[in-house]
Amino acid sequence: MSSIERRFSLHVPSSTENLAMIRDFVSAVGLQAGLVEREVYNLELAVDEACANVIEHAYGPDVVKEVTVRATFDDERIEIDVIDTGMGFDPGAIDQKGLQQLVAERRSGGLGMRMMKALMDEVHYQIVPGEKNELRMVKMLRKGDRLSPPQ
Amino acid sequence: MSSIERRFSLHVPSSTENLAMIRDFVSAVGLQAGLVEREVYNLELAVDEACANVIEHAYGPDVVKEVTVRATFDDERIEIDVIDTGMGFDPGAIDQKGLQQLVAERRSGGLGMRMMKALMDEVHYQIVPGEKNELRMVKMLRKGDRLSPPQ
Amino acid sequence: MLLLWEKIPLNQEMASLANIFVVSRTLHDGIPVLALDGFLDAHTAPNFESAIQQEVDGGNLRIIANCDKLTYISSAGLGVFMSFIEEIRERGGDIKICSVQPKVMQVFEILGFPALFDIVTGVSDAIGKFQESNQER
Amino acid sequence: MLLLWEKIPLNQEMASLANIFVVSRTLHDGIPVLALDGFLDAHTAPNFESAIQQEVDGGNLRIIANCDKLTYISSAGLGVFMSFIEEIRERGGDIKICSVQPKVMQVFEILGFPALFDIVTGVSDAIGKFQESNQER
Ligand SMILES: Nc1ncnc2c1ncn2[C@@H]1O[C@H](COP(=O)(O)OP(=O)(O)O)[C@@H](O)[C@H]1O
Ligand SMILES: Nc1ncnc2c1ncn2[C@@H]1O[C@H](COP(=O)(O)OP(=O)(O)O)[C@@H](O)[C@H]1O
Repeated sequence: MSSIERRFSLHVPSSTENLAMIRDFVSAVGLQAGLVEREVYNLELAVDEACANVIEHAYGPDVVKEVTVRATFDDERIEIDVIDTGMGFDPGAIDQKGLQQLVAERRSGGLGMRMMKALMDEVHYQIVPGEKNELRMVKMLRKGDRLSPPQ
Repeated sequence: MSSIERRFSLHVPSSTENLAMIRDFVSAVGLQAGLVEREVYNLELAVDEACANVIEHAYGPDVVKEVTVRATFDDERIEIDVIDTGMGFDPGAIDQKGLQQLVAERRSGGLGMRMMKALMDEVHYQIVPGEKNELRMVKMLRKGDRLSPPQ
Repeated sequence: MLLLWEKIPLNQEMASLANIFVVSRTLHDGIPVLALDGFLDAHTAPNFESAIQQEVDGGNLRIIANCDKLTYISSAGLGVFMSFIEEIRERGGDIKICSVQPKVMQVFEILGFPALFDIVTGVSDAIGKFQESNQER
Repeated sequence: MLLLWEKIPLNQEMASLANIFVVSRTLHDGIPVLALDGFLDAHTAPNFESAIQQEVDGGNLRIIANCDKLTYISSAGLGVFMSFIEEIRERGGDIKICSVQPKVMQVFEILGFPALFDIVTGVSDAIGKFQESNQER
C-alpha cells in the first residue's frame, strides 16, 4: 500500500448481537477513508455477511469465541480482514446454487458469499483450520467516480 | 470476575478524529452491559478523557501510533483499559490544581484526570514507559439503582 | 436533575447502535401487512421469521411485506423470504414486497430477487396484485 | 437508481459517527450569541476556540454561548471556556452560558463551573445578565 496507511481493528464476542457494532465500526472507517454513503453501506453489508458466517459456521453458538475485524486504508484501497479461529472450511468446495434452486429447496441461506463477491473488488480466504481463518476483502477507492458520472 | 464475561477491544490510530469512534464503541458495550443512558454517557466521557490524554500526551501528533481500548463486563462490573506504548508519566506527580487556579493561569487543560475519577469507581495506572502504559477504569453495575431511587 | 435522566429517550447514536428491528401487523382489505422497521440482519431475522410463521400457521397465505421503514437488510433477512415462498405459493398464496428504499432495493437486485418476487411501489399496488390473481382464478 | 444515491442525506448512524460540531453566530441586542451544536471534544474544541478568539479580536468581549443543541462536552471543551475567561473579564467582558441540556450541565457541575460562570436558562436571561452589569457600572 502506498501513501499514509491507517489501521483499525475490532474484536468482539462471536454473537449476532454484535453485528450492529461491527457495522458501525466499518461505517466509521469507511467514512474516514472518504467513501460516499452508498459505498459505506455496501462495505457494512459485505463485512456483516462475513462476520455472520463466522458466528454461524466457524464456532457455532460459542460466545466465548471471538470475531476479529481488521480494516486498513490508504489513498487507493480499503482492505478488510475478518478472522476466526474456528474449524475452517474449503471455500472452493462450496456449491454456489442459484436463487431458484435455493428457493426450491426451501433454504434460508447460501447467499452470503455471493453478496460479498458482488459488493467487493477482491474476496479471498486463507484457511488454517482451528488456528486462523482469514477472509480478506478489498475495495478500490475510485475517487474519480465521485467527480465524473459512473460509466 | 464472576458470571459470563464478555470481552471487546478496539485499536485505532492515535488521532482525535477517532474519539467519536471510541465513544460509539464504549456506548455499544455499555448498552450491552445493561447500563442506562446516563451511565453510558458518563462511561463514554471517562474513556474519551483517557484516550484524549494518550493522543495528546503519550505520543504527540504521531498518527502511526495506536490507542487500544479494551472493555470487559460481567453481571457485576464493567472494566475499561486504555493502553498506549508511549513515554509514560508519573500519575502521582501530577499536580491536581483547582479550577480557580487553572483559570488564573489561563490553562486550557488539567481537568481530564479529575473527570475520570469523578465518573468511575476505580481509576489506576500501570506505567511501563515506552512499552505499555495501562489505565484501568472500573464501574460497578449497581443494578439495584435502577429499581430503587438513588440515595 | 439526575432523576430526570432515565426518562430522556435514547439519543440518535444509541438508537443506531441498538440495532433496532420491529415488525408491526395491520390488515388492509383483510390482507395482513407486515411493516418492517429498522435493521434486518442475522440477529433480527428470527423475529421476521416468526412473524411470517404466525401468518402461515393462521392460514393467512397472502402476505404483504411493507419495507417503507426498512433501512438495512442482509442475506439473513432475504433468507426469510426465500425459505417461505415455495410453501406459501404451493398452498395458493404469495408474499408481495412493497415500498422498498433504494439502498435496500439494491440488495434485492444483487441477488436476483426481482425475478422471483413481486416487488411493487406501495401497499395498494400489492393489494392490487392479489386482486388481479383473484380474478384470474 | 444508483445515481440518486449521492443526494440522499447521511443517515442517523453516520451522522453520529461523523462527530459533528458546528458553531453558528447571531447578534441579539448587539451581543454575539455563539450557538454550539453537536459534539465538543478534543477534536472539535479548536473550532470553538477560534470562534471565541474571533470575538475577542473584534473587541466583542460580551459573549453568549448558547448550549441548546450541545449534546456532548468533554474537558477539552470546558478548557476553551476556562482559558479565555480571565482575559475577557480583565477587559470588562464576560462569557455567559445558557440553555444547557441536563447531561451537559452534569459535566459543568462535576468540575465546579457553576461557581465560576454565569449559567442561565435562556438567551434572554443571558442578555439580562449583561444589562444588569451595565447598570451596576
Ligand atoms: N468462517 C466460516 N467458517 C466455516 N464455514 C464457513 C465460513 N464461512 C462460510 N462457511 C461455509 O460456507 C457456506 C456458504 O456460506 P454463505 O454463502 O455465506 O451462505 P450461508 O452462510 O447462508 O450458508 C456456509 O454454509 C458454510 O458451510
Ligand atoms: N497517557 C498519558 N501519557 C503521558 N502523559 C499523560 C498521560 N495521561 C496524562 N498525562 C499527563 O497528566 C497530565 C494531566 O492530565 P489531565 O488531568 O487529563 O489534564 P490535561 O490532559 O488536560 O493536561 C497531562 O498534562 C500529562 O502531562
